[in-house]
Amino acid sequence: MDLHYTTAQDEFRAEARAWLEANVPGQPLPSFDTAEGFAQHRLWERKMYDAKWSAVSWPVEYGGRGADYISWLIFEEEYYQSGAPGRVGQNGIFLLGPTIMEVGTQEQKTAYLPSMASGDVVWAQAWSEPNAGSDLASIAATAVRDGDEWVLNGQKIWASRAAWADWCFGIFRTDPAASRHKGLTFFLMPLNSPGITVRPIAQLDGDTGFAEIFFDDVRVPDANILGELNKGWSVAMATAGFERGVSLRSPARFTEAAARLVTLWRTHADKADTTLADAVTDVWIQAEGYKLHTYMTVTHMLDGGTIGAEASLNKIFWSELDVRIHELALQILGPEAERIDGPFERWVDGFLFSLSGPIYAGSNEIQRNIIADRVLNLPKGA
Amino acid sequence: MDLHYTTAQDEFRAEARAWLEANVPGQPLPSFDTAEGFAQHRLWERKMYDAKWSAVSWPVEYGGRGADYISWLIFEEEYYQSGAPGRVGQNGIFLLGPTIMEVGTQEQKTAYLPSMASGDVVWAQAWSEPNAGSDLASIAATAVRDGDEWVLNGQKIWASRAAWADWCFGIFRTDPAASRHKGLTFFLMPLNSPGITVRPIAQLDGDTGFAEIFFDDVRVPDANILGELNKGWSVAMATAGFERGVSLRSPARFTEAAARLVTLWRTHADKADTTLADAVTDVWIQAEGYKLHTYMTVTHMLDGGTIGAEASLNKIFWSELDVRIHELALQILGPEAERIDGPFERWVDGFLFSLSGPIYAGSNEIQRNIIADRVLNLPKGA
Amino acid sequence: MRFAFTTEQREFAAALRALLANEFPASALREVWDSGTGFSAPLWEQLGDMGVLGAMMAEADGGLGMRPIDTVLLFVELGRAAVPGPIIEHVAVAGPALSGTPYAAGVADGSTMVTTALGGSPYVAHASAAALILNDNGVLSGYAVTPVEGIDGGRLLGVVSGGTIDDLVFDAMAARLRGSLAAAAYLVGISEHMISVAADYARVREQFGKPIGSFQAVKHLMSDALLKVEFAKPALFKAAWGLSVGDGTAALDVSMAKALASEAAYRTSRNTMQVHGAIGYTWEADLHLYMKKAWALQRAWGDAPSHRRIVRQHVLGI
Amino acid sequence: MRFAFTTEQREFAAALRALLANEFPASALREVWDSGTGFSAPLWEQLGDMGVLGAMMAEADGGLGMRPIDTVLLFVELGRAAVPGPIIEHVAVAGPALSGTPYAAGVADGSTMVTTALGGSPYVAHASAAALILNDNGVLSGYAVTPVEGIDGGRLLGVVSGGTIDDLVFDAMAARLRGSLAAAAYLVGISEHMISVAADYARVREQFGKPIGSFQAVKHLMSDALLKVEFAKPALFKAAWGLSVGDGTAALDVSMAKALASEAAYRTSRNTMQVHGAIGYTWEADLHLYMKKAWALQRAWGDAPSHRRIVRQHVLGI
Repeated sequence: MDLHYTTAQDEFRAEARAWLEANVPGQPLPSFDTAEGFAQHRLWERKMYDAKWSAVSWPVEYGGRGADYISWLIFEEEYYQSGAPGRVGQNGIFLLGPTIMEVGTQEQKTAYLPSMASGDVVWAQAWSEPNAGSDLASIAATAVRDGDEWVLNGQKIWASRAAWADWCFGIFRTDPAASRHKGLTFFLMPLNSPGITVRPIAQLDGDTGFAEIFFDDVRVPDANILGELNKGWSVAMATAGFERGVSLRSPARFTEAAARLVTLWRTHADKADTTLADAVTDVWIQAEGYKLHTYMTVTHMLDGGTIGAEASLNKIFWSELDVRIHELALQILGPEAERIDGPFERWVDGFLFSLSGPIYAGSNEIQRNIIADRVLNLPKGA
Repeated sequence: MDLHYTTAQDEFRAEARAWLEANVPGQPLPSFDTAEGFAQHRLWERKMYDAKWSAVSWPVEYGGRGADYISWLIFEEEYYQSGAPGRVGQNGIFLLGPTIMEVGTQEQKTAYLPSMASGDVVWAQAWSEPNAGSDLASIAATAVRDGDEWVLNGQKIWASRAAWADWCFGIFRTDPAASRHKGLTFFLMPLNSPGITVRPIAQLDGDTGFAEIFFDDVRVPDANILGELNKGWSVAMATAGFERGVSLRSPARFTEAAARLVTLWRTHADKADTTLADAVTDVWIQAEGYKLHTYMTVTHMLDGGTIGAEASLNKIFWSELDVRIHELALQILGPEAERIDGPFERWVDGFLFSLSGPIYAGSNEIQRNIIADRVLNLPKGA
Repeated sequence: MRFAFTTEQREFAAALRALLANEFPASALREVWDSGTGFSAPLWEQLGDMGVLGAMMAEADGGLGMRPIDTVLLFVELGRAAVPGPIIEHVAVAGPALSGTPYAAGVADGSTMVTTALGGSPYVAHASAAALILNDNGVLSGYAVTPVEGIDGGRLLGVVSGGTIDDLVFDAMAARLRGSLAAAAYLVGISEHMISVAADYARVREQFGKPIGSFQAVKHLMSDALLKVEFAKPALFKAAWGLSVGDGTAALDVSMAKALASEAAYRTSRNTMQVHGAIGYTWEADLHLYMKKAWALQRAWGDAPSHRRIVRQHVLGI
Repeated sequence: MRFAFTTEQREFAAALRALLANEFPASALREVWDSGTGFSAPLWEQLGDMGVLGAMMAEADGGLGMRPIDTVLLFVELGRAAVPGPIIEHVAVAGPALSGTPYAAGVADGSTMVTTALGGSPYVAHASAAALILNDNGVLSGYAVTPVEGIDGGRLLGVVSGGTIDDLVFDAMAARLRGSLAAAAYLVGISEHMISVAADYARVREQFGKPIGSFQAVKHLMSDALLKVEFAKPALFKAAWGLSVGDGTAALDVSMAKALASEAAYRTSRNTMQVHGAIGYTWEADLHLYMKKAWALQRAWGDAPSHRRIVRQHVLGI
């Protein structure tokens, strides 16, 4: 074990920090869940791509730097510390991209990855359906073969970024005879395909961060299937694994938030109240613990290991930590916490967003079941 | 609403306090889960009975004072404040007694109540079986009619006080054709009946507070059935209702423990640590809240109301409060909390005992199901 | 010792509950949010007609001369419907303070809407809706309001400037206690509503071929919320009684009530949102109209930690 | 940056785990409790033969010259078996402090059993089992022990009097850090064992016609315990590394590790006992042998609140 960074890693960190300091917008961009903000965030993705920072862990040929997970974590730490904009390309770069590299054809890699890294094509994810939320396996949307094309019908919901994204990915039932996890196939398609209707859904803060997508005889060529026919579930689970595991919520996000909370405590809290101080200290410890846990996990992956159901432990941990960090911030803010357009807007927005954490990417109740069933080998529930 | 006590209630309180001050043993008695302690606690019950304090809420003819619930709560407050011994007669006086008064025959009332109130007959409860714990309805012990007698066979477990008690009560399957809650009958029997074997079980503190009871062709007369034949479940639930509700854990127990915790905090805690002070304050508030909740419940019952599934709310609340009070005490004690025979023995014993609270009288998990199903009318689980 | 409400007290609350159920469903509350006015003029008028707005003012002023114990159940009902506008400020706080003043008649019938600025907040809630602001110095009128965006569309915030102050001597401490008590009652009402909405949803929403309410994880989220609310109520009612009869520990009891109610409301908002899943995170679902009111009021009139510190001072002396 | 153990480190721990699984099942631990000696002489000898007892002493003393990072997994395994006696005190605390002293050889091979009195407790753990006590002044021998009853039959407590002190200058702060770290590791091991015992029980125990492990309430009690333990481990391992290389934040990391491990062990004891139901409240069930060790060690070498205050001082400066 050696927790010192190598010289190369230190140099990589310095390079990332220098570029970010020189290029991060002075003013925060408008929310990427607004039309204007989305456009500005797309430009930011392009700017990062031009400097090869948009997908550092990707191979060079697709616009990355071939950086290993450790370097990726270092970049993420610098990224969050710099106050850089949120990643509107996240669904693609962190979730779909790695999946395409794992199971995609060479044609698909060439076709989708560079435009994904550059932000020219922003991807929306379309997992859930009105009756397939926690119970994702009860997918009802169908894809029927017609010549060398597929005809898609059905409805997806909670599709993040879909309001303004260019393409989307999701799973559809291609074998009507099969049930549950079987007979599903993973499709990629442009959101402007004839027959697709997108209805944005306003979330807790009023912005439209996700949407419903209606498929009405949408025609998609065979080539847009990712992975094998009728094997969509395992492809989707690989993607979901990335989501719950290290890639969606790098620890830097929480160590940075914990550091901001400490600053807020210094400037606004009653120092005689050790109850609050201990609570702030506790979340700081939790954030450190999550960071260390992630470094341990990625070392394991660098050694050729994989993460399975353990990813559910991460998802519960970071989502509950995020809520706790923001609860404490609002407690410190007191009456200011009721105002959402003021100097503390980021904390109030962050609180509202944090409440989605225990729900999306599989509710924490489902994650606890997964841990019990697959890590502790308890008998499946009725 | 009038939360002032009446003059009569104040006088009753003064009378109880005076008697307790004059009669409570100066030294704490040995645990009633030891042979010696059991005998001494029985004598204490007798002493209270002679002064008509052992069952204040019972009718005068059975040894009580016909006091209403309010007066009973007042007595309990004085009782716990006085540091008087635990009630070895509790199973009878607070659980079985009220049930006998509700559904028993006149003969049964005359036969069982006075000796119960006097401590001459101490009762053990025999609800659970090895395979009927949380799932109490899966009772397997049987009673078969033979002339005007019944022949009991089977095994009961977690029978509190059974190690040294005189009689026990429990439910047995009298209709083998019926299943679950049906076909059960509530029996009363002496523990020295031929065919009964009692095997004491050592609990967390090493004392034998409960036992297994083996029934091997135990003959019990018809007259020892409480309530109707095959209606034992509803009789048992009435008893359990008393247990979870007001009678088993009167709030005085927790307000007294919270007051002792405050004293411990004053004498042993670091006053600069508001974290601890706030936690102590919080349990003090919880204890007050439980007391007020009980006064409200009791007024409701005096108005002719009943308590049903709401009793489950009480059971969860007091059992979790009791654990929390003792956790904080041990935290304050620090290294002293590791010693179990020292000046703080009561706190350590109390901690161990408090851990049984979330388990017995129906685990808190079961109670939460009951609340969801019967108070919130959520659909029954699979 | 009698810990129960009178028939009259219960019946008045039941009548108010019936009125609000008919006249002010979630759709009406949503209209208020969309209107940007922060209150409902027709509802305000109906509450005036019912006597609610002047309930705690002297009969000589056109009020009902009610005490906190007579009105605490009314605030539970007002909370259940998340009634927007300065209902706590006008009815529980300013009303009694303005009894016997020239403002009394207008306040009692509701024709003059009053809010208050007695808290430590830089923002005044309902300032734009109200005609008068009761602050520690007296009655402020003719003021200007610079609006800021608050989280609750039924509780508009603003920074107040200018205006003329009409000096008034009143018991500001007692006024704050009435405000904290009314807010605690209101929070209990919102909490009961959120629980009932989530229970309804859990009965009909199906996953894995069963209503989600049949899963223990959901049952326990719901039970835990109910537990918090049920054990906040007795402390709330005792505090209302204490304020009414001038009981010695009334201030302490109000702090206990507000601490317990604030925590119960927040826990209920979290658990009921979790039961809703993604739909609970949307603007379209009605739940957020009630959650956001709960989040605002859990801090208004003193949050749980500050009220617990008041109890701590009494119990531990620090 | 490489956050993983070496093959040697993992293999030594695996060998110890195998030894303890074979030689020291719960029945053997129960015998130690019944014997009233507070440790197992045969096991102590086997641990000596394996090199564990002198693992952290210089090779010149007959030790293995191992650092905390080389032994932290050993303490996890010692905790998994709840090995009784002064294993933390002897191996992690006294051993390194006594390297190069006349005591070294006997301590390294275990023929001289040492415990420590460096904490703030009026009681010395393992004093009656050990021949020597390392305290802040040096090495105490020939002392008298007045036993007091402790909660853990594998950790006998006593009040020590008399004896002769052999003055010794050593880094007591470093010794305490090694003790806190070893205790944290031991607590992680106990926790993993309690989880595995409860999971086994939940697989076989049936109620309502199903294994109780199939109920969400039980699944979530188990998952919550595992969550605490899994996120205590990385902090534990980092602290072990930091102490080994003299990293600047090592003391802070040890406090984080002990705070997280203490809380994880207590939560695990509560949740696994709840999963057991009434059987978990008995003396007959083995669970209590491990729970009580966890309750003792969660406070020994500093409880979670005191270690969190150390972190607080670093993070917030108060």
